[in-house]
Amino acid sequence: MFRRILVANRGEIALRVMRTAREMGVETVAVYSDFDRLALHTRLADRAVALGGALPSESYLVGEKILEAARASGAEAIHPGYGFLAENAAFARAVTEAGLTWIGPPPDAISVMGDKIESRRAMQAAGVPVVPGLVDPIDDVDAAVEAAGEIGFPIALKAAAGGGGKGIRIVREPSGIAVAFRTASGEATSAVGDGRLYMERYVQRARHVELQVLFDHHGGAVHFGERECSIQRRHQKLIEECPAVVVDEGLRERMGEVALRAGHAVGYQGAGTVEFLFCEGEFFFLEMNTRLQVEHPVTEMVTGVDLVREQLRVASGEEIGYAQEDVVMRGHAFEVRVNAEDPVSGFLPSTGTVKNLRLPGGPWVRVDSALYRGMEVGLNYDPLLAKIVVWGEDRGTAIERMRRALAELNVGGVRTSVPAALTVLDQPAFREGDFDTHFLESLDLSRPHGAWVRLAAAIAAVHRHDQARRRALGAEQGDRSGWVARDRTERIWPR
Amino acid sequence: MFRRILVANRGEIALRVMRTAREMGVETVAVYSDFDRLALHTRLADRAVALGGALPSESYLVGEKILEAARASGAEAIHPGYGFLAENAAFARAVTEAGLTWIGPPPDAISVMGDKIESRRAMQAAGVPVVPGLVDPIDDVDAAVEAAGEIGFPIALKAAAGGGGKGIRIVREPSGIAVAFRTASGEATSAVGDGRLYMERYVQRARHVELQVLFDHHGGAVHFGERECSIQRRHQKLIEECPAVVVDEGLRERMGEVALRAGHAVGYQGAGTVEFLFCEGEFFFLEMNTRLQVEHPVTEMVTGVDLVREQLRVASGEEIGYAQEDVVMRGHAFEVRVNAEDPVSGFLPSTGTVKNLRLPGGPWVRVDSALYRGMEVGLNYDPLLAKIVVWGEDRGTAIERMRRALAELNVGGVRTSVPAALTVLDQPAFREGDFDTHFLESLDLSRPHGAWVRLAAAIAAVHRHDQARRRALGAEQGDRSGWVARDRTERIWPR
Amino acid sequence: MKYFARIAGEEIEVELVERLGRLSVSVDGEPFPLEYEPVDALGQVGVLTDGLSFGASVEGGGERVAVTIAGHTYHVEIEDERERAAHAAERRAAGSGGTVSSVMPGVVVTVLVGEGQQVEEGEPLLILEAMKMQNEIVAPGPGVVTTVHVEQGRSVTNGDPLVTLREAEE
Amino acid sequence: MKYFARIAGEEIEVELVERLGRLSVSVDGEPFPLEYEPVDALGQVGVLTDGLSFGASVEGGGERVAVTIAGHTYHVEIEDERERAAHAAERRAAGSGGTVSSVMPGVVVTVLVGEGQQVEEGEPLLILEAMKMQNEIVAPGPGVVTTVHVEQGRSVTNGDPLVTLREAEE
Repeated sequence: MFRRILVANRGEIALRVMRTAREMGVETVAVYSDFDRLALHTRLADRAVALGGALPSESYLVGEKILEAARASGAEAIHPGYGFLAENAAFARAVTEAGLTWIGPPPDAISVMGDKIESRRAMQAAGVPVVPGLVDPIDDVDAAVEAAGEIGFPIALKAAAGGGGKGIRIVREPSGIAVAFRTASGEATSAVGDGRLYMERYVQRARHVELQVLFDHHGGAVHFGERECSIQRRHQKLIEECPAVVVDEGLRERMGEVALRAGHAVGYQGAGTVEFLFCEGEFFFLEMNTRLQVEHPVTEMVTGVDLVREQLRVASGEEIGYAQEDVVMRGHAFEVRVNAEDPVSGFLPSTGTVKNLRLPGGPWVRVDSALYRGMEVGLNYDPLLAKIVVWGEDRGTAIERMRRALAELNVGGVRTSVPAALTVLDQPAFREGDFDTHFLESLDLSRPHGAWVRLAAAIAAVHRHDQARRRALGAEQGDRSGWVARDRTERIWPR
Repeated sequence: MFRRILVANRGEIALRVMRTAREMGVETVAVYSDFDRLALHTRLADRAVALGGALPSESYLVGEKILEAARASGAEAIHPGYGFLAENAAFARAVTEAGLTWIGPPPDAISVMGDKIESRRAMQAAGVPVVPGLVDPIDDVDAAVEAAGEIGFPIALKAAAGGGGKGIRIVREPSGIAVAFRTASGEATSAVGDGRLYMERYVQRARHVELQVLFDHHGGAVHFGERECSIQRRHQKLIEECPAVVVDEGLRERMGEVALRAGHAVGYQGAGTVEFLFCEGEFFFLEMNTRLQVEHPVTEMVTGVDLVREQLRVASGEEIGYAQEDVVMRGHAFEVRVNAEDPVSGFLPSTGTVKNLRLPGGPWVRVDSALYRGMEVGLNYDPLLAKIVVWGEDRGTAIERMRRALAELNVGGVRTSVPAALTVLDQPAFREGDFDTHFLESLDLSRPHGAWVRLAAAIAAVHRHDQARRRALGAEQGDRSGWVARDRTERIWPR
Repeated sequence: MKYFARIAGEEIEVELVERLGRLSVSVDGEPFPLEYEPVDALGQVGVLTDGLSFGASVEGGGERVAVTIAGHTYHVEIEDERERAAHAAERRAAGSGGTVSSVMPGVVVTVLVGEGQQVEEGEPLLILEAMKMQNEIVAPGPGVVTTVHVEQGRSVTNGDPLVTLREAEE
Repeated sequence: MKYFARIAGEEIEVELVERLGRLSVSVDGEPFPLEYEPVDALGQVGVLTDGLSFGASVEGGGERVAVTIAGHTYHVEIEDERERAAHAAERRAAGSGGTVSSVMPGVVVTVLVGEGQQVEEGEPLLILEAMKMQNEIVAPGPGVVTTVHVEQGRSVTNGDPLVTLREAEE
């Protein structure tokens, strides 16, 4: 096992990786941008190396700085987390060439799976079902309009080199192709310098079901069952669960077998996720994420397996050491992403300083969070602030537990996606398992769904009154207000 | 199932019960003393009723006030938590007589098990092994000295009517009997008005192993395996785990069978714990706790069963509904109690205001806590502030996870038992499972066991310097200091 | 003191009367029993109303206050009587302007219209990138562009004016 | 500025020199690289020393500071040069008194000795109840009771004098 690893990431995922490493007796090195010098991942690492720069493009995205930090700190391996350089084959190659271990799949597997077209070809060759559509990328508007006629609407446009939902557009009729192409191609160009778009049939009422897989360096491979991630908007997931309502044991076995075949086809090593579009018992390969997923904790809660530990073990050359039948799923888990965005106004990004913070706790509630009091939430980094994960003996229990946990959460100073998640959890259709990837977009989130509008108004008024009174009294009155608003009639015992 | 229940307790256990109730769709009513009007259990309940009074004896211990609060708030049942009125048979009876449901065992079972002598007689009759000793209570010093000769030293003195470790003394030689009797009897008299003491042989190198049991109202009963609670001082537990190192499957089956026999012998209903002294494969009945235990979460983490849910189900008349073989244990769990006491000076109680708070998180870490920023920790209530619970696939993983979690915890403003727990977790003997109930007392906790004494001194000096500088600048400088101490030479990238 | 709160379009009137150190609260003219006490200086408050208990949080100040109750956040625009009067006067003075403002912080990727250009309702005015997503900002109604307040590459924040339109001449 | 820190009996000298807005730290005469920055006003601090990183917390002020590093709390008694000099003078003035003080807050349950009484080392002086546990307070050495500062039922807090002894005459 490694003596010391560098985690080339920030936020909750950097912390997540460090926690397991520490538990394994592996020292951790954090890297940080100037913006993150007081971030939790910086403070809770064993060592920390400044990268300089405030923007990701000046820090976490600069491979040479990461490699230099690894050298300076004596790290033997690099864990990339997700995002940033996690799916950058050139960086993975550079890590290996620097004599370090890359805690991730081989660069060639990243390359193939990172290209929509190449991966589609490889999967078709391996007998993995794919969605009907064109294999070649679209160059311009006219080509797109022509191709569209052949595939039939609705059609999905995706950046050939992009990932993570950026640059994706769904076009429902021929007249929409032009605008969609311009914006999607523009996004792709500005994000990765490649404006080519990939076109495929958009599967209606589809559900997003993905398989967690793990391959060691000795030919061994297991899967850890599926996750369902259909609660999403613009391909950004909000709520994930394990297992999926629509997958039974027989189907899980079949999907697992196909997922492992997909990995073997590209010589995969390490942990990865094979995403499928699922529709009425059929499933189509969507893409393979060649890294740890944001939503990996729901799999961990249900299988009892620490996926980061497995990543480190496999990367250091260990065999998986257990068989598929040793992976036992128990109960049901949900994850809700706490993003800095405002569901009331279409999930616009929200910025601010986190002044007030109350995290949920109690039985079977897991909080993977990088939040701290005083944290600044800016525009330049991923909006994911925290993940609330719950486990329950069955799906219904887990839903109620998540509602309870979210009701305990307060993140003051920035707007979050939590009210949207609560609204989803309240929907009878969701509770019955009847939903698809458009479910979230179909909800009206523009109004508050809570039941306490008049109370909120009263609290806001008393708060303003309280503030005004304090200003009048001048300066600090200690931590707590000396003033209490009361109009209580039903106290049964005199104070 | 109940529509609304009242939780006759405070602190982490009140919150624990409310969380499950809320998840079951059962409304919760909190009661609170004046001291607790801003406590988390008050704020996170659906309803709250003031009891008045600052002391427990004016509030949580006053049965009539609790019953009146239940009536006023329309609660149908009362959950007592642990401590306070949880093992008060007269109160349990009064609850039933008021037409409410008591979420606990029948009053007669509480009475028998609450009396050391009666319970010992009942257990002997039922064929449950007990520790050799006298059956009758001791009246005065002379009687004690005489009885001691017959039993042989070392001898344990315990209050006949007391519980929870109060009023217990271990006497190792005849000359110690007199002083021990005076103080123990005095404590018992002041606590419960009954100074009679019970004497028994003190089992050497004993381990504390207890069985979690559950009985429904229809003759059904299961056990949930054992917990080991040998890491204790003056019979106050500090670290608990599930399962116990010394218990294998065969022994678990035997102990479970004996524990269920113990419950059946007193007509038990609801959840309870049968405590055993364990010594070299033998085990002796110690006492039965007729309530939920502080350490119940370790059992929950390993069995996946929500014990509070089971309490509510059984109390509302439901059958257990599953068999002993359906209870499956998986992995290993630890609990560490975060008490307001200072291990450096012999666990003296510590008081103060909690100004700074950082709770641990991440995979398989459960925090059952009533802590909040601004909370006052006084002398009049139980010193238990929070419980940190972890699960791991095996004991070694769970130990490392607990060390990691405790390293993340900060409770500023009051001293806590956490450094003592960390010291225990560091001991090779503990890690190998080689310990007994004297293990904690055998450690020298009077010096800090951390490795960063010089760093701590440097931080304290810079902190004072920083404070002085702020005072000199006057008033508020915003949340964060504008001043940073630096003497960094090894930054690899210019800022 | 009267406060006028607006939550998602709904207007709620709250009246506070301080008497003998206690505060009586009315909401839309009806008595509203409320016990309110800050727990810390950071936003946590304890609230009791009619036997119901809430561990709420309240943040912000001035005319924008956010209240979180059981996981749901209520964004409250709130004016006291004096502020309300002042704002009414401002609105009368301003007339019916037609400025499209940014509702999020971001960077202008492309400006799609020029001054003097006639636009239809829903026509894209510019593309704004925020959090790496591109968003089309469209005309709220038909009109003629009188001013473009931004250029490509410009960073904008919440409330910054982007494009001013005047009503199209029929 | 020099600070004298005492942690569990160990004395550590810390010297801080401010130069050009930076702080140079020496511990026991050796340079100690330290980057220190408060995260919030509540006690969380970020600390870097020699490449090592710590999410520490620091609380208290004046001469008693508690520092928590990786779960271990260091209770630091700390004096600056001026305070150290003042305390030395106090100690010289006070002579060698023999007062047993309370080390915890509690209530006196029983006083077991009277003034003028001769006591042996380890002999119980009184019983103090704290957190519902009774604790015997014993004589630190042989002596004669000169003053009993408390009576039964009296509440005491940390540092309150309980009993004063003078050395037994041989």
